[in-house]
Amino acid sequence: MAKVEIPIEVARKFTKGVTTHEVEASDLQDILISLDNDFPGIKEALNTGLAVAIDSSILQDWFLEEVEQNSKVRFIPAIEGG
Amino acid sequence: MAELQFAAPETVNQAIKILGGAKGKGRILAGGTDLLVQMRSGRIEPGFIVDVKNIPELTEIKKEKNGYRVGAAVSGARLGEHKSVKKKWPGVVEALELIGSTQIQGRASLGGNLCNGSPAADSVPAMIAAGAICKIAGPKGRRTAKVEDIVTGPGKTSLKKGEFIISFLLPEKPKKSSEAYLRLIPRTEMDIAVVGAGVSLTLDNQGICTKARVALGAVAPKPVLVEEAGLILVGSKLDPDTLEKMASACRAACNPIDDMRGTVEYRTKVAGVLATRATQIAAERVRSGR
Amino acid sequence: MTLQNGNGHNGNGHNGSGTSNGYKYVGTRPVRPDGVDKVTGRANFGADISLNGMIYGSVVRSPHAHAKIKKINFDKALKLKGVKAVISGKDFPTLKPSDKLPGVAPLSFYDMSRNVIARDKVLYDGHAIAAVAATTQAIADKAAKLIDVEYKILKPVMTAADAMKEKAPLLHDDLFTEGVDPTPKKASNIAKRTELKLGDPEVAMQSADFIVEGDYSTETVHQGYIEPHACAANFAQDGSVSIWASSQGAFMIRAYTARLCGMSTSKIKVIPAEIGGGFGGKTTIYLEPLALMLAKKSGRPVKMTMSRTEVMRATGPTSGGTAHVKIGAKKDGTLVAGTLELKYEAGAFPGSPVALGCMTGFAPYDLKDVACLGWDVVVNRPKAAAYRAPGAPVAAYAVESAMDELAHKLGIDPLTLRRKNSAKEGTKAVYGVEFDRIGNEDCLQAAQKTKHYNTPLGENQGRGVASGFWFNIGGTSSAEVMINEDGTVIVATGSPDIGGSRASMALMAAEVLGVDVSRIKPLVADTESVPYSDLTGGSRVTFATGKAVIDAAEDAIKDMKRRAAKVWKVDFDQVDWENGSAICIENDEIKPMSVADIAQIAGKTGGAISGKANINVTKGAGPGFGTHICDVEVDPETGRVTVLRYTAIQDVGTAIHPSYVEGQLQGGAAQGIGWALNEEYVYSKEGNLLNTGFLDYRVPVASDLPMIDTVLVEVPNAGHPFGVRGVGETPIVPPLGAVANAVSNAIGKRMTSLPMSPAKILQKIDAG
Amino acid sequence: MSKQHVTMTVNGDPVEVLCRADQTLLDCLRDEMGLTGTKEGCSTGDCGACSVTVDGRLVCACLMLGVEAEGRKIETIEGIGESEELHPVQRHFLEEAALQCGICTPGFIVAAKNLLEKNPNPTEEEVRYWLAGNLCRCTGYDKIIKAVLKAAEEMRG
Repeated sequence: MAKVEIPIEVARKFTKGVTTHEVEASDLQDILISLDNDFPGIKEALNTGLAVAIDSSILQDWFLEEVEQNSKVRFIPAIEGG
Repeated sequence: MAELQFAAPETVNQAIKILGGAKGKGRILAGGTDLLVQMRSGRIEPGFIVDVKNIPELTEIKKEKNGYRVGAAVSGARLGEHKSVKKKWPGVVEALELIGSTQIQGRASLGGNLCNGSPAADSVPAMIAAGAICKIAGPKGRRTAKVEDIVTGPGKTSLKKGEFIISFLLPEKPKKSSEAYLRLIPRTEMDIAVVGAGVSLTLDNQGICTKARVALGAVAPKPVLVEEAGLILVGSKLDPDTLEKMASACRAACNPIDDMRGTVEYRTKVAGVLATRATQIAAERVRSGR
Repeated sequence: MTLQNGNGHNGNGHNGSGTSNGYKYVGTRPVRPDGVDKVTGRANFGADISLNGMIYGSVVRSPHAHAKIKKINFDKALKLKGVKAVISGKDFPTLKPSDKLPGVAPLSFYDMSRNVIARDKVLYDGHAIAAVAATTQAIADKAAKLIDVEYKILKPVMTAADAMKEKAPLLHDDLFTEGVDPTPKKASNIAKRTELKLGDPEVAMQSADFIVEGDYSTETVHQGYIEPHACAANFAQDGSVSIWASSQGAFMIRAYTARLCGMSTSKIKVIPAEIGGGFGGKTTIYLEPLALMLAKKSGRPVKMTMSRTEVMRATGPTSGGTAHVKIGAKKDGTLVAGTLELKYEAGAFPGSPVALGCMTGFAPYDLKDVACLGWDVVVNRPKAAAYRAPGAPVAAYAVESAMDELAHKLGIDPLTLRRKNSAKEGTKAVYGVEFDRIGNEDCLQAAQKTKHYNTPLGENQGRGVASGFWFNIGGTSSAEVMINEDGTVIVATGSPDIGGSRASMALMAAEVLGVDVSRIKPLVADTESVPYSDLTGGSRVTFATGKAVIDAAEDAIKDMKRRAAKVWKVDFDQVDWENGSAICIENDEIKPMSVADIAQIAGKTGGAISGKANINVTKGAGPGFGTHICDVEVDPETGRVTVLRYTAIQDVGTAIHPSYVEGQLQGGAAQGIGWALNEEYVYSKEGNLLNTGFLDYRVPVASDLPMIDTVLVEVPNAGHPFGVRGVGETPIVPPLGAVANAVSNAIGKRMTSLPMSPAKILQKIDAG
Repeated sequence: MSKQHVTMTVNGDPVEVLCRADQTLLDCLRDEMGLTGTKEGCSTGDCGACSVTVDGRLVCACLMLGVEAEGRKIETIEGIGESEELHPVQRHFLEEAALQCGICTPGFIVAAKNLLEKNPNPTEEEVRYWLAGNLCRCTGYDKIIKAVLKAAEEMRG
């Protein structure tokens, strides 16, 4: 059961402001699919402009990364460098 | 624009003839550090460039009986290397040497700095304080004029068509005289003066001021001689009260503009501060016999 | 943690004899491989290219900040002898809002295409409208002046505050605020709202004994690279294009130019020139699509170089903006809550780094209850581009000023207050990520122990300290390590070198291969010689491209060990690699074979030897923390500031090449000092840029600055074989706060807006 | 398009070039003579990247017309360290890591060499003020000043 945090803006739009969700999934794509079942359209919102943090590392280009049982997954603004 | 033409005459008369023939589109080139920037930005489109650096009268520094004569095209770097001019007119030399970088110093001239007509020109307040006189040549012959009468407004001078400056006379100073120039710039180099102040003065053996000229830059449409300020200094021992009175006379003489480099309020206040400090430095230079 | 004290003198004690952290080459200071060409003037930058039959381009730029384009008339220009081609927006494909870079960073090609050349509207003074190519630059410039453009002038809006107002002039009628629910129907200048929250700061704030609150503002500033943008393009009749350009990413130039010109990337080859400074400002494109189209229409190679005025008017500065900060703390100095609201000016198109400001502002602090709100607002200014830790310096300026105020209120030493609340391993940042082992505490401690921090101050003098943070990222990098027949090595990567990374690549390859760094030649390859690589930015190259080089070197070693095993007729796993040679484990009589030995018989053992690595480093980038100390003296009668002393302390993971790491700290500090004291864009009421050159856009000069002392704190990053962390961007984050706090402490009044010009300071002093 | 014929000495070699009256010395060096070591950073004399010496005097090549160079001796970066050995200033710039991107380096080296010819034992402040016309955005100047002071020390022997 991964603990997933979504941005406040996305939460307001799709999950009536609830930002933390428990999701049964083994990788990031499963998380998107599972969330999209509960909140249709959220997949697209989470797919642009956001990086993903799994525990302490931030992934800019994420796709199929695995997620362990008690991983903390967070969607955060993408980081561009100067 | 028609093809730009260039000539480098070797005598004053050749220069006058070429300028006359250029039908008002001729521009004198000494250092070129303002001229070329304005040409590149398109602010001016001269038809004929007259380079005066091959005319001896404009490039020599020579002692005369009543002072030193400095050619209008002499660069700041060269003047800075001239021991006796630097010793007698420290204000004029440090003002010219403050213009721009070492590279600009290699070219910028007293004539160019004056004729560019910028209210914030660094060398002009110092030359006014020193009472410098310029020798002017033109189609109708030669004349002299005080430096403070040359600039009439931003980018404008009192020179008539076809006239240009040949040289400056830095008049001999009485003993126990000196001068100083200060300017306020946000950085330590490379900026145009937000405020400039030049002071030239003479003290007697008791340290009483017998002669003083105070000039300000960047606080009016042209560099200004503040007669009132000079008069206040004369007869005093440059005590704090006198200096404050002199500073307020300077503030009164200011009518600056707000622009991206400075505000009216700031320029007026700092004009007084710099005039006071320049007076103290000039006085120190007299006392220390430098 | 080892402390490499580069204080004032960069001791060469580490030369060649290995470093304090046990490496043979990593940590030494060899001369950079590109150095000799640069000190002799042979290095070729963007504007130094010349091609057979080359002609020259010139751009027509809008004199208005906001106007509709009614008509463009080329007749007079086309009549001028020597003019070969003209282009305008019509020569480019029209892209749609949905044309975005797929995946994470939402890069809108729709916006980029309208920024590179206007279509129906000009949105800032200097916005490109048309371009012309002619046989000489003089003719091209003359022709550009003959192109008549008819405008319908509109009212400009220049600041975020004005642009957010109800009746403000609208830049885009198809821009609806993102991040607001429900999505508004009415177009707005507010492009996006971003909110990050941890815990509940509103509630926690009530438990504070002391609260400090303040409003801070900063102006638009430019990266100020000394090399103006420059490129050349050749369009062959078979449709294949070559582009020579100085940029932070040849692959980025290829990808963006292809997209804006409607071509496939395979048709475009980009050859990187030396880059004369970028700092994030050359992570996008301006001239390349114009040069390509002019080359296509004229049938001649076209060279285009920007003037300094064009660079200032029309290339991405970083956002000016406002910040409202509030911090609550207990009497003993423990922070209980923090809130930050940022409004950044994005320029003509959406995309300011406000979200990054929100993420970094409080990062140096262990705060359980914190909220950051960011507004991305379009205004009639050039589109903002990245500038070294984009978004972070302005947010840090506000937070670090508030921390300085709090320290005074509580009567606690500013560094002690920061140490007491320092982010450390396990601290959760406002964006919800817990930090691994980080060096913020180590930097604060080092700062407190410096001679600088313990030297008493004189009259009219003040000292300021500030912390700073940057994430540092990984990303996609490719590298090839080629072993030449004589055993020398070529290391090719796709990462342009803006901070000395070529030297670092050579050092890392040397360390892995066991070959002396002098026998290794690193080079930046063109887009047809190495696989795709992300652009250089985000302080990623030494970390991510470094990893690719290490993997490629290990790949080469595997190949060399295989060949040694073949020669020695032993199993592969009987061969090991030790200081530059293959050794046989079971039989130490066998003489080890060095790289040179193996290279010599490469032909006989299977052909040329090389190792490759194409990786996407998604994990392990180690964040960089720093602490800066600044002493200033303020002239009370004129408000002028003199920077007396400056020390930059930073956790650099492992300094691969200490001199260039010190250079990053010194360069970032100098840019931050300029940002704090003198740099700003000054616009007229009508929206025209007034200071378009280095005369009145005042970057620091040599006589403005003292020596910038550095202390390299090394807390190795577990995510990299040599402990590397990015170092390039953190150094620009602390200086705004450090200098502002120094000036505020010198005059006893809080300076709440940058830049702190002499007039502003004198006004504050006289305000009594 | 009338051009003027100009003869000058560049790095010791006689050079003849045709240039328009409005063409700067910088354009002549780069476009007519192919000497691209002298760089353009601003074209208004504010950055120093185009520093050259004219008859031993340090100037900005962008603020001088090509035609003014008639009969003069010009030294550019290409004329420094031409022989086997780099000039001490060049060597110390490398050893002290006094350059990063390198666009300002030619200007700094021409200016620093000119300084040391006039003042073999400058103080740090004298070096900083002499080089105030050469902008650098990468280094913060620290290592550049140190490199010049070290070169001066070596040249004094």
